[in-house]
Amino acid sequence: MSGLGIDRALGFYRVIDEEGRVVGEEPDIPSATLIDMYTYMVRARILDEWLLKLQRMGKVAIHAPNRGQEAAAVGASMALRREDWLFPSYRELGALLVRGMSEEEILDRALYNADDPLKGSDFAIYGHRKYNTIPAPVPVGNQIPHAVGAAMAAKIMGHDTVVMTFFGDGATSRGDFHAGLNFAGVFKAPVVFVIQNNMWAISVPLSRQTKAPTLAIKGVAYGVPGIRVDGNDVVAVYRVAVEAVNRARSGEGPTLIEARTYRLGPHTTADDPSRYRSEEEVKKYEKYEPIRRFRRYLIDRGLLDEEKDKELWEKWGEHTRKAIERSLEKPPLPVEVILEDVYSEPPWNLREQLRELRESIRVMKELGLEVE
Amino acid sequence: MSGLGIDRALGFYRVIDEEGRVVGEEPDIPSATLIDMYTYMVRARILDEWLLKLQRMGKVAIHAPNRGQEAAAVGASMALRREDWLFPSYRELGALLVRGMSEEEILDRALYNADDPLKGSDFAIYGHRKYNTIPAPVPVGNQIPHAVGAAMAAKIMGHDTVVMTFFGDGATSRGDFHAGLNFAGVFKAPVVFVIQNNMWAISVPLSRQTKAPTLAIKGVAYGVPGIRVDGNDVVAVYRVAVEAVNRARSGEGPTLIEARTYRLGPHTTADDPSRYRSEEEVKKYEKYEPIRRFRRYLIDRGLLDEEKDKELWEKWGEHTRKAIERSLEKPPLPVEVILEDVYSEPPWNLREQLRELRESIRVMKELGLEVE
Amino acid sequence: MLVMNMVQALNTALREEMRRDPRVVVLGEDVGRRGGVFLVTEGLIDEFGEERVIDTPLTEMGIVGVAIGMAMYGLRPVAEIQFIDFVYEAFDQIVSNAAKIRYRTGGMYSVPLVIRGPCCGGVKGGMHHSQSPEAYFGHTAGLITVMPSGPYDAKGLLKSAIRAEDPVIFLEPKSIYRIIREEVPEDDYTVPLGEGKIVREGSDVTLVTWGAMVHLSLEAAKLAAEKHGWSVEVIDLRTIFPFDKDLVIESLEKTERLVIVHEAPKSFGPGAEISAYIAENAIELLRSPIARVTGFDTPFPLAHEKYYMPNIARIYMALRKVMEY
Amino acid sequence: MLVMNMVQALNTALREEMRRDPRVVVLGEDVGRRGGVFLVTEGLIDEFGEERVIDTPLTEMGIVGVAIGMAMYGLRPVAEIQFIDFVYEAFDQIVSNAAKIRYRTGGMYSVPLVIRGPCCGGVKGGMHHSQSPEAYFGHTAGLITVMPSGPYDAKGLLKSAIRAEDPVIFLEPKSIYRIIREEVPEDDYTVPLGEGKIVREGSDVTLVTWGAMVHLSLEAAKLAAEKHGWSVEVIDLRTIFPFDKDLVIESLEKTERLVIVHEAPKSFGPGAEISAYIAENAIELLRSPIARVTGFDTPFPLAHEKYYMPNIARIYMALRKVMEY
Ligand SMILES: Cc1ncc(C[n+]2csc(CCOP(=O)(O)OP(=O)(O)O)c2C)c(N)n1
Ligand SMILES: Cc1ncc(C[n+]2csc(CCOP(=O)(O)OP(=O)(O)O)c2C)c(N)n1
Ligand SMILES: [Mg+2]
Ligand SMILES: [Mg+2]
Repeated sequence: MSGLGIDRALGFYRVIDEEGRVVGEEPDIPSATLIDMYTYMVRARILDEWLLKLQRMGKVAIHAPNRGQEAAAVGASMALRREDWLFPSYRELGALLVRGMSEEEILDRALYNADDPLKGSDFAIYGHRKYNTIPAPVPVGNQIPHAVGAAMAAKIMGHDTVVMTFFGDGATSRGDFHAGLNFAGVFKAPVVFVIQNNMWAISVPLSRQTKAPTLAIKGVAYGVPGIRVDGNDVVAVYRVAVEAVNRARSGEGPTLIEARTYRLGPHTTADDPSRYRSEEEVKKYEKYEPIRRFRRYLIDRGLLDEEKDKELWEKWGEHTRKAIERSLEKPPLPVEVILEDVYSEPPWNLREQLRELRESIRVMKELGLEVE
Repeated sequence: MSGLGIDRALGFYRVIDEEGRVVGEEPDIPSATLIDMYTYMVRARILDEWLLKLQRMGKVAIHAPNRGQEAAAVGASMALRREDWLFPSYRELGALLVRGMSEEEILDRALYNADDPLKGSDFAIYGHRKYNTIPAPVPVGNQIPHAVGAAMAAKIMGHDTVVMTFFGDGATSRGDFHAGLNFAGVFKAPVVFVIQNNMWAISVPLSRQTKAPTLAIKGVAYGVPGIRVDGNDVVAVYRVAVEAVNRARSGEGPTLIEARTYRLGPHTTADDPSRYRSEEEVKKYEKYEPIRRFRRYLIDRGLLDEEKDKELWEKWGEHTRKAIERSLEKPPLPVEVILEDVYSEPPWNLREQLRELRESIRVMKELGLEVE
Repeated sequence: MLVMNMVQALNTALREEMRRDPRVVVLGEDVGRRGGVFLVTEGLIDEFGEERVIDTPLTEMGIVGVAIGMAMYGLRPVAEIQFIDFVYEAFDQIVSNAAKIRYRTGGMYSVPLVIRGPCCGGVKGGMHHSQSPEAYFGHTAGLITVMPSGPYDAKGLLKSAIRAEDPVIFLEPKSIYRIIREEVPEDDYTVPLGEGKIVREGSDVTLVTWGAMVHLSLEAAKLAAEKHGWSVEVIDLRTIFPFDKDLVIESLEKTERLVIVHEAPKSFGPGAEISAYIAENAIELLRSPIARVTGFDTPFPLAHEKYYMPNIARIYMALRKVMEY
Repeated sequence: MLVMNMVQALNTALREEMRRDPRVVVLGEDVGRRGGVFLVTEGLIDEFGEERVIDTPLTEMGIVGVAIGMAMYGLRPVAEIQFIDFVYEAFDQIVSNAAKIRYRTGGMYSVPLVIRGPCCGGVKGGMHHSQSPEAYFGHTAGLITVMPSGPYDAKGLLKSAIRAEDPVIFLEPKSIYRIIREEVPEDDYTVPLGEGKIVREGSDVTLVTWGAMVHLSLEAAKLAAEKHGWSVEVIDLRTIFPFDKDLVIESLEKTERLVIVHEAPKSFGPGAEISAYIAENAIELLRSPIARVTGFDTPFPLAHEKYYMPNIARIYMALRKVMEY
């Protein structure tokens, strides 16, 4: 039975409990790494709150709050090397920071100003080639087979790249999940799947998403080992991810990690969670909130104190405010970007349409019509 | 662990072994039912061989041989009531007969003559509304969510209909399988999934289809109990199917049955299996062939003797030959059927195109062009 | 009569049909407690319960595939695709099954299914919350494709769609979900599928459009009238396929000029068929080229969507082109 | 020069490209030992091994989705869809990803992927082994869609497709896989994407077509010449999108009449775009309606496919319509 890895898929691995106490053995992770983890989580939280504000100010089209899920994103992605590839979803600001994106780069994207590397193509997605971090497709789960394909390609090309991808509990229902996991199993692809099981897919609770006892157990259907972990315990997530990344790198194939967490905020800034879940439920989960508990652990271990913590928040608060100022000052993207990057070279139809676009701008002025 | 039903999903339930000996307890199935099972299998075999011949004669577009898989189709479908619904795949002649289709009805379809109830729409698919047996979509697996939807509908409408669907090992890789099983689990649909695991999807062996240890274990991913059974043992399949149908009818939800069998013939009349599998492998599996072993069991139990068996084959051989004669004599479908049944009423475009079709037939004659 | 917006009209249509016919069920992501992300199904779960208002797992393929089975069995499912941009996972089920089951079974089974969802741009939705995929469906024999431009039609067309014996793709331009308010009768009425409507009479040029573009086209027509005295007849097609070719031809008999406006990308887009139909069957009526004003041949951008979508300047350019030819 | 059929030409193209560029890999159902059900990939596994000739699980969504990831990472995958009728499970991956990744990532990532497979009718394949889905792809910005009509073009176009920086849908008319044999150079040559070809010169009417319909159209042209002395110019479009509009317009300058022939259903079909493009940009050249000869607006039937598909009689009717207008 253990060949199927069912115990770990049904289990709930944790290192630090919600009071910040170590459960089992003390983590043998360098202090600097622990502080890094904490810092990334703090930065993610600050940025997340700012994106919410910017959305309310009408500067950002939409934002999917990360609150409560910082540990899963940071813990898992810290297991990667720089050369590794990450296919995130839309709720992993922490992972973007871990990969090396700066707040400013993320904000340029969110505000789709002239420095937006994605040139205003879509909302709420982030990434950059220079960080081997691929901007997510908005259709839930689409990136899963891409991650598997990239991992298969790395293997075929003889690279020792590992590929990681994040997605939500809802995504496990999609055909992409089924295809991706199955290919990964059959071809022993060096890929790590991280489910951020935050218990909800907008208003659909996990019990309506699947009758499987856990999500990690779904790996059994593909011959892919599944591990269930407390996704609000950054150290537990990190350890499990390191193990999975090592497995992948050493040719042992894929791993499915279910990081059990909770979305404390609304689904997106367009959502109203009071329609489908109770205040009590949210309150209950507030006590598992990952930053507070990890802070308590760090303070207990003497790696942090109230003073240093306050400085950290202030430092990154200031850093983020400045980034916002700079990003907001940048000019908008030129209109003509909308006709770029469809093909490597624009065919005649896009050249014709570029002329039409230019002419339409002239006519707008001529007619005295409002120009954006 | 038994809550996940893993033992039965990893097991291999059989009642009669390949020598026709009872393994475990004697089946408590009425003799008449056993003889019916055998008769359906014989009829399926005879019809299968005729369809092969008719294909070689150019009368049938294509045929997917059933040889070796008769037990799974007959055993499972015999668990249904007449009012139940069956969504077969393209390799279950035995199930069609069990449902009440006659050889002649199947042949009218295969030859798409004027009596073809499907009016020449597609090849290798069979079924009829009067038998609650739905002609299969050729895209592998497409019928799986239909079966689940029908089962959900029956439940919503307060009917105690059970729905069964057949599909192959290859079909388990499709998105339709994932979606169908997941919905069935979540909504406790009264549906029975029967995988005919014949070890190959054309040239792709099971090991390239999935790394799961069995196909029945895939049920775990959906909270659907999986049962693995010897698909060449008609009694074992029947018993497991009766159990699953009863479960479904009594509101306990879906079951995933993996009937482990082997395709002894080519994938279809267009296939050349020597390209991808050895003669030895086929020979090895010939010894598990379901009809011979069941016959031996029936003879050992005194329910059949050589004489009666010969009569049975002759009777149904003659029956089938007569059906073929009648079917071959029927006129072809009128040409205009190709424009029917697109909508409940033809919209203007189809009325225009009907005029074009008629005119084209006139012009063909005018030009002296060959008319089909 | 009540004044309603389109969301309310659609909600009313669903509610009335569910009351009228117990076979009508609603399924999709977040259609239950959440009432749909645009609230089109708001409150239905309270009246009809979880059995008839079904929150599903997150798979469009599953939603449509299961709904097809429901329809074959005897229900009248209305499947919501949360944003129509996500319908593509269900494309196999739609094209290979919903559209073909009647034909495949020689008419023995049918799929009286409505697939509805918000479509089109104008709300800064980016590439996956703004698409207009009607051409894909128009090209698929066996489907009926519909897009209303206001509350009255929305209610009447959705009722017709639910009662139809064939699968209907029902596209709802989300940018006008709430901004257009109209009187909507409280009683039972339907707007027939396949019938367009003249929403502004004119004699110089026929402008064929649908959905949110109807309103933009009316503005452009007004501008053209004010500026040049051109009389633009605006046709709201309402049903994109099978479209009301007679209405278009009758109008062209008067105007002899044709402009087609839609949000979908131009190439192989829905306007191409309307143009080609005329070029094949009524070219003699034309005295100028057939102009199309459409989304550009790119994914739908987040940035500068007002320039990407047809706008008044671009419609005006097309009118000028056909009038000054 | 060797005389080859189209299967051999495609096989040669794959083999040569795989030798030339180690990034080229082939994946799909039964492409390995089986060599593909039509043997297009025959023998490749022997030369290039299981790592580069990959038999996959049975899911088109998986094949395409994984191939997209491979292409993003740096390979040049050629994904086989066993019959193009089964491509719809992959439609989401094609439309939402293959076609949009370059745009979505501001040009940082591209998807140099070929999706190839047998298409079209004429082999009694019934509704799911006969389809011509080019209009769906033509309408999807970001894709290039190609269909060769013979061995020479097949080899040259497939090589161009593999070398292209953008995703290419490569449709192979299976009815002429083996019946047309041509001299095919053994050396490396390409046929550029986007360029059509005049396969028969003429001065009275331009007939635009592609794939297997090229040969039928040539027969019809011959018949028209014999019977009426009409001189039909036949253009093999080869690339369906972006199509060679200049070639069509140049031809029309001479002939002033246009007939379009394709197997795909008519409404919202690929011919609509060609017609609409001309009606928009060169209507003044025309002296008669633009006629389309196409598959009917139904699923592709098993019975009587010769009547369903364009045939010589129907092409002749269209030529007569435009010539006798
Ligand atoms: C294919 C698809 N269908 C629907 C949506 C709309 N949608 C956006 S997020 C979401 C829920 C996703 O839930 P989950 O995967 O659990 O991720 P979470 O938002 O909880 O992080 C839905 C339905 C979408 N983006 N893509
Ligand atoms: C979606 C789809 N892809 C490909 C095919 C071509 N095809 C027909 S049968 C088959 C193999 C099916 O294998 P399996 O499900 O194991 O059933 P079996 O033929 O072994 O009974 C394939 C690939 C198809 N019919 N549908
Ligand atoms: Mg979630
Ligand atoms: Mg099989």
